[in-house]
Amino acid sequence: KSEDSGTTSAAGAPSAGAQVVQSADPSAATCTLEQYGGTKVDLKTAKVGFSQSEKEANPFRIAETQSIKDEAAKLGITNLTTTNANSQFNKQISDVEQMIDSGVQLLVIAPLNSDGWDSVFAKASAKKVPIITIDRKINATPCKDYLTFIGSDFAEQGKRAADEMAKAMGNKGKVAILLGSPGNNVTTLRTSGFKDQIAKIAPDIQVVFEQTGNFSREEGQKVTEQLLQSNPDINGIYGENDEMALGAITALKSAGKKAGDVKVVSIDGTKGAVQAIVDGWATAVIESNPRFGPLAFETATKFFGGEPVGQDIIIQDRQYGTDNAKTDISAAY
Amino acid sequence: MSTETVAARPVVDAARLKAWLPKYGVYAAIVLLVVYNIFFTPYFATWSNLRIQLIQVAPIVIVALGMALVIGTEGIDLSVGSVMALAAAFIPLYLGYGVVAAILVALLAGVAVGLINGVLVAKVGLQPIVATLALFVGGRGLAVVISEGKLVDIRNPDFLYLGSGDLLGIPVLVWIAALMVLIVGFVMRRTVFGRRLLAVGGNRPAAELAGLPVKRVLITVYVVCAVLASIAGLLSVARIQSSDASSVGLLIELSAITAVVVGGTPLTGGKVRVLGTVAGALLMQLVIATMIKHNLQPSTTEMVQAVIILIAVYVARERKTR
Amino acid sequence: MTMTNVSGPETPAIVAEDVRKAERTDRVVGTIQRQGALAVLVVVVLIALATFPNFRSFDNAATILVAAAPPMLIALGMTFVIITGGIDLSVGSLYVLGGVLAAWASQYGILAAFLLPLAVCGAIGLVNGLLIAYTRMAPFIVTLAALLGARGLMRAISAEGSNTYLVQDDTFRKLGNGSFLNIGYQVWLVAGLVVIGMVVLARTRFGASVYSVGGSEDAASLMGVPVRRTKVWVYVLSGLLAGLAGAINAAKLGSGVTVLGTGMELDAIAAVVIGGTLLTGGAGTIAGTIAGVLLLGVIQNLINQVGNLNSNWQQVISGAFLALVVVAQTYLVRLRRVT
Amino acid sequence: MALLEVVDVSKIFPGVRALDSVSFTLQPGEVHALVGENGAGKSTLIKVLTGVYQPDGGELRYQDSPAQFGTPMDAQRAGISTIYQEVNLVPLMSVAQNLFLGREPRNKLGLIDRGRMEREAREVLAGYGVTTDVRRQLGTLALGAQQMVALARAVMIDAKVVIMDEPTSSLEPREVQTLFGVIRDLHVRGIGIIYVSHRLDELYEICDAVTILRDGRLVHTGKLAGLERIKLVSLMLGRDMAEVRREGATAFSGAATGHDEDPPVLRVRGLNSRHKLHDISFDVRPGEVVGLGGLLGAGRSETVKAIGGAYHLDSGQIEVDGKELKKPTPVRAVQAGVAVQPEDRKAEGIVPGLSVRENIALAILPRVSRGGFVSDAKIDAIVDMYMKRLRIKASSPDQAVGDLSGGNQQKVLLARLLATDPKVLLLDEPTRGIDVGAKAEVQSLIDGLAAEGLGVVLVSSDAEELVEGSDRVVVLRDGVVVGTLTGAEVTTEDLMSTIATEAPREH
Ligand SMILES: Nc1ncnc2c1ncn2[C@@H]1O[C@H](COP(=O)(O)OP(=O)(O)OP(=O)(O)O)[C@@H](O)[C@H]1O
Ligand SMILES: Nc1ncnc2c1ncn2[C@@H]1O[C@H](COP(=O)(O)OP(=O)(O)OP(=O)(O)O)[C@@H](O)[C@H]1O
Ligand SMILES: [Mg+2]
Ligand SMILES: [Mg+2]
Repeated sequence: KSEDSGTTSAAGAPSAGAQVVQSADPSAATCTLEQYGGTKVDLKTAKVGFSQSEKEANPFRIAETQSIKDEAAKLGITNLTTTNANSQFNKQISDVEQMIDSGVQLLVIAPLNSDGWDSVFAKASAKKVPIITIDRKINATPCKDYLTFIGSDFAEQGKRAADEMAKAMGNKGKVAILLGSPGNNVTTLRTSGFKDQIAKIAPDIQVVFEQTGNFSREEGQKVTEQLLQSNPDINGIYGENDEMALGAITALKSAGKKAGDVKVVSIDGTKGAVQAIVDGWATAVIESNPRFGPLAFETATKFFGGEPVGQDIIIQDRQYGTDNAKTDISAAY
Repeated sequence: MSTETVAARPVVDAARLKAWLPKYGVYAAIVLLVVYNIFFTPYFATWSNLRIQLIQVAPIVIVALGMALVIGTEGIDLSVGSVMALAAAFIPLYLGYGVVAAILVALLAGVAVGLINGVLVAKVGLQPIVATLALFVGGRGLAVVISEGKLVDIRNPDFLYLGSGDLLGIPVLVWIAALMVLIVGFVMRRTVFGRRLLAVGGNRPAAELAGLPVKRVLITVYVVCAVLASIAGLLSVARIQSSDASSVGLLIELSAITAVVVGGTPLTGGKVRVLGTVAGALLMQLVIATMIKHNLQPSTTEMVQAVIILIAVYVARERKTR
Repeated sequence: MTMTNVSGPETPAIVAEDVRKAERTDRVVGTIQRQGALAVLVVVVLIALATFPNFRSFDNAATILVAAAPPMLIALGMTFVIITGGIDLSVGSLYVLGGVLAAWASQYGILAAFLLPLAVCGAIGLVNGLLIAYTRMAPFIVTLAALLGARGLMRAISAEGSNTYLVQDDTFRKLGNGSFLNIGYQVWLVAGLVVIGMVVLARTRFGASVYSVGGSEDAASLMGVPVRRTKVWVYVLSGLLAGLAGAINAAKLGSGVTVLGTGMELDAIAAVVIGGTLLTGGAGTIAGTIAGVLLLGVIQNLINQVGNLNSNWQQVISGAFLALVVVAQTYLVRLRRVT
Repeated sequence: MALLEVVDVSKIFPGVRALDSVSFTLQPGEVHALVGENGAGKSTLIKVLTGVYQPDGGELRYQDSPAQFGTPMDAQRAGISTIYQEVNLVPLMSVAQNLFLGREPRNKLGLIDRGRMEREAREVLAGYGVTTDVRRQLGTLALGAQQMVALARAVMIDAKVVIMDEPTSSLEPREVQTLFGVIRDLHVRGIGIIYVSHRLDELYEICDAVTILRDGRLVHTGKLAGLERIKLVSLMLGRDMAEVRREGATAFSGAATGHDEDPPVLRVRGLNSRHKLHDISFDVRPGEVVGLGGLLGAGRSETVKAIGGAYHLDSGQIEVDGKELKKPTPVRAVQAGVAVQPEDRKAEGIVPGLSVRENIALAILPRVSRGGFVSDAKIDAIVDMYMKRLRIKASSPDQAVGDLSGGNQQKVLLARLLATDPKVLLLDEPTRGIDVGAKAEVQSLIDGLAAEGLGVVLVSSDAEELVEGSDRVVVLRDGVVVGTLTGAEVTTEDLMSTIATEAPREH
């Protein structure tokens, strides 16, 4: 499968940065209204609930929530309720339960965690409320516990980061990983994807340092400062999100390194990180596209219209490198 | 004075150690850790490493100083992290009017939060932990609202100088922290305010009856603590070179309280150890640095921190004779 | 100032009558103050019922109760601790740890799923208690260390938190999601424990010891109260209840989630204080704590009812509401003092 | 056969040898007085006997066998029951709960039987003259009533030894008689009693034997009957008998120092506070000592506190030196020249964690500083002067006040007040819990201060002290001024009769 094969555009011509579904494998499992056992509703008048997991305080979450709200407005959905769990998992569970109680007919959830949704499924299945989970997958049965998942493949993102890193480092040297928050499955998958791929394609690259930066710029900077003291000969830094990588770049600058001395690869695709490529400090950024609104509602419309929808809708993530950073920066969020 | 009742002291070494440890235990622990690192951590004994450790500990020291004062009045301030966030939120908004204006606004935000805390504690009579809990919850929310959830890159070189510049070969950040330590130390030692603060913490009804302006002292203490926190907040912004209200100063209240208590200031008030607080912050910084440099996992780091806190506080605890 | 008492001092009989009246007012106001959280809760619920149609459903009430079950257990333990004049910051970590342990142990049956978290969290509570009682270290700092230590332990047994154990035992899972009379089993369980807690606190010697230790530790010890033993027990109790809260939550979620939010301990403290328990110890009731926990739960629910509120505004409002409730509480206490 | 015995017991605190090889024997049925100056080691000895402290040397024998009490609980179980110097009950708990704490009556289910507990508490307390709602918080009771609850509690236990550390210091005369009744009863039942008091009359009234401590050492032990009063005092003070003989019962000169024609330095008019104070008015002239008489709960403390700005007033007028003190607060009161010595020095007086120096200088910080910076030299000069003048016993000015004996704490407190150069001094029980030596010092100090032109208000439950010390006595009852004794009327008899018989004036 090539970079640009089988792109089924989401809604007509993709606007800058719109999500694109990866591949429409005809044999992939699908789900229909009949299979799921729900009732047909008109989205325009339906009660729709969106549960956000983390505060809208970083570019990814802001873009994600905004995209859902914008698309709902565009489609004329007036009855949209949004909640935010402020990173409290139990709060997200009761937020969703409360929305089910209040009679929502479609749920879009950005889950904080992949496990722990038993009570929600019990409640939702009793009322046959279709659930679309976005950006993080829930470990349960699609088309039964929930309708479908739309999002990126985090392990794949890690893998692609490894490819870029290997390329930039010339397949040898020492690399450090700035881990995301511990216990988060984004962290887990982006780590395993990266490490497995490095081991496979560039066994001469050693992962010498793995410390958490909790997805925050400040901690990314602090950890990198320590790293540069204890491993002054480091060649590459893999940031599991852009924020930590930007923190790392600040640390590199104040340690007197020059742009390009240490290769920096990260995941997310925020404007700041893409700009860092332009400036020469970062090597590559793998995108994780947060604009779920159009795709989510398109899927819902198809579902309520009786059409089959995929059980696992993996979107195609862009990638920024020295070649395209300048031109594509407008697509970054 | 009853000099004759003073027992002829049999100079037992164990007893001397017992008296010595609570006072100087933290310093001893720092020395031990440094010695360990010199032998077992590569590149530890370098100037640039010392520099990084001092830079990283500076904001915590500044916040911990304010916390120590609040704890000296038998209070506690959970809102310091939110104050840092508020300061961070205001910086980019006012940097257009110049560095001084931005700093002033950030400090004013601190004054405002401190006044609210102080009034809630001194006038309304709330218990400090609850009074400051409200702003702990709401303050950061407000900061993120003000910054519209956006992380803003800071490019003003004058402002960034505060976070990454050097003066006489020593980071400006470290100079500022040292200055704060000196000021707070001086205030506690030599000023009317310092002594009143200790009296209020030692026995508030007595201080009231003795005619001390107890409420004013309390409000001032919370304002000072919040202003110190906002200084730490703006320095953090200058250091990270960006303002992110949602993450700056997260959980710093616990680090600050730990530094204060590990440094030998009792939570029961009436006593403030300024240098001990600095040492407490430094000790915790060294522990974390050691863990990171040896690439240990978060679980190990956390458990080791727990044990070190317990040992440090055990050694430094107030010995009651009964 | 002017003299208002033109008729001069009252006769002794009137004075005595006056004093009796004052004492009666004192008691009435005292009761209101002790039930202040309940009063605020009632007012808030009434306003909510009138304003939000969705708030009115039985399901919504049941959801609030189920969501409040684990915090209630934690606040119950915290009430005992705070009445002795202590504080327990470790409960949030113990809660997460308890959930992970319960989910892991559920492969050996429902009994194991309860016993393991109780044993481990109880043991950590025991260590807290022993350190606090026998070394005179401040509860705040000991339990702060335990917060770190327990979280480290949780991460150590879950591959740095990346390993989520799924609940294996169906009976255990059922306990989390089944209901009796349409109210979740956990709510009944917690209600039972809360009633036991009330009886223990109000009607047993242990309860009297708890109050006396918080009221005046020196006096209690001179009066022969086993001060240290009492302290050890309240921290064990708090640890056990936090572990149990973690276990029933794991049963509900169907897995040992490792990323449960931090700050649970502060919520519990806030609930207890809103419930009228003094952080300085010596006074407080479980009835107040119940009202405090429910109040926080209802506020959360209401903020969601408003809908579409930016998450950051939600926090601002929560903070403001918290301040308002506590100020109202304190004002009631003040009212009492002036009379 | 001795009931309780200590042999060569020592106890060392940092810098102080509080007990130095002290031996002491208590016989069954004996009322044994334990006396000595402040800081002599009485409380420490008691705490060693009851397991609060572990001795650093020596042996403890109970009922003829070696004993060791690890905690007060152990001692209590063994039958040694104690009333400590500072009332040691739990103020936030109810009276009944305090009385029964640890041995509450229980029902069949093992739960506390509240009804029975309250009923029994009412009955027991009635025997001690305390009639109050036993569900009330103990802390809302007057100190005297609290002391009676502590006494009732101590005696209720099946005790073989009852130890009382200054039980009468906060009791009124009627309550003291009730206490003595209880002691006599215990004596008859063969229970041994250790009785600590600074009031010599009491000792001679009820004690059989006496042990005298001085600076942690035993100086005398034996029968009390044969021991002359003067001899006892001289042993306590370690001074010559003749020297002691020259001084009277109190150190007050008795000479009136006030002048009627002088304008009052303190003018109090119509103080009212709901349920507590009713139209209280009186004047204090410079150089005059005005006593406030009355029983416990009469409102004396409230009056004093109200003038000091620390008690809520509904109406009333206070003038200091001709200037009205508007909306009194402690800050304004101190500025106006009013100094209040509170009744409860532990809770409202000293700051225990701070040094003697800091405590004395506390209220005058602005005066010994410039631009907010304190001058240690100025403080040292003042502290030094007052430590000498009041003969404060401390290992150094840097010693924490919490580690001093009660009497010395009181002196530190007085030093703080005097350092503010007050115009009016309000003293609430200034000699409570102070030994004879220190008491005399404080009393002559009060005299001296009055002579220097200060107006003094003196509250004391010691009728003799009040009468000898005051030029005039204002008698309160239930928050109402029921009479004023002047000139020749200032006698104990007149005071008692005013308190007892005269009905409140009616307008
Ligand atoms: N906990 C302590 N730490 C240090 N010194 C102490 C402590 N308790 C008592 N002392 C010292 O021991 C000595 C004896 O004190 P103690 O309280 O026994 O005297 P006392 O005879 O009861 O006096 P008073 O009549 O004033 O109550 C005093 O010098 C006192 O300062
Ligand atoms: N024997 C008693 N039983 C119950 N209550 C009492 C008793 N004696 C006093 N009280 C109450 O205790 C309260 C406080 O009295 P308080 O000690 O303040 O009075 P006071 O005049 O200042 O006495 P003093 O200064 O002599 O100690 C009063 O409300 C009084 O009614
Ligand atoms: Mg004594
Ligand atoms: Mg009084």
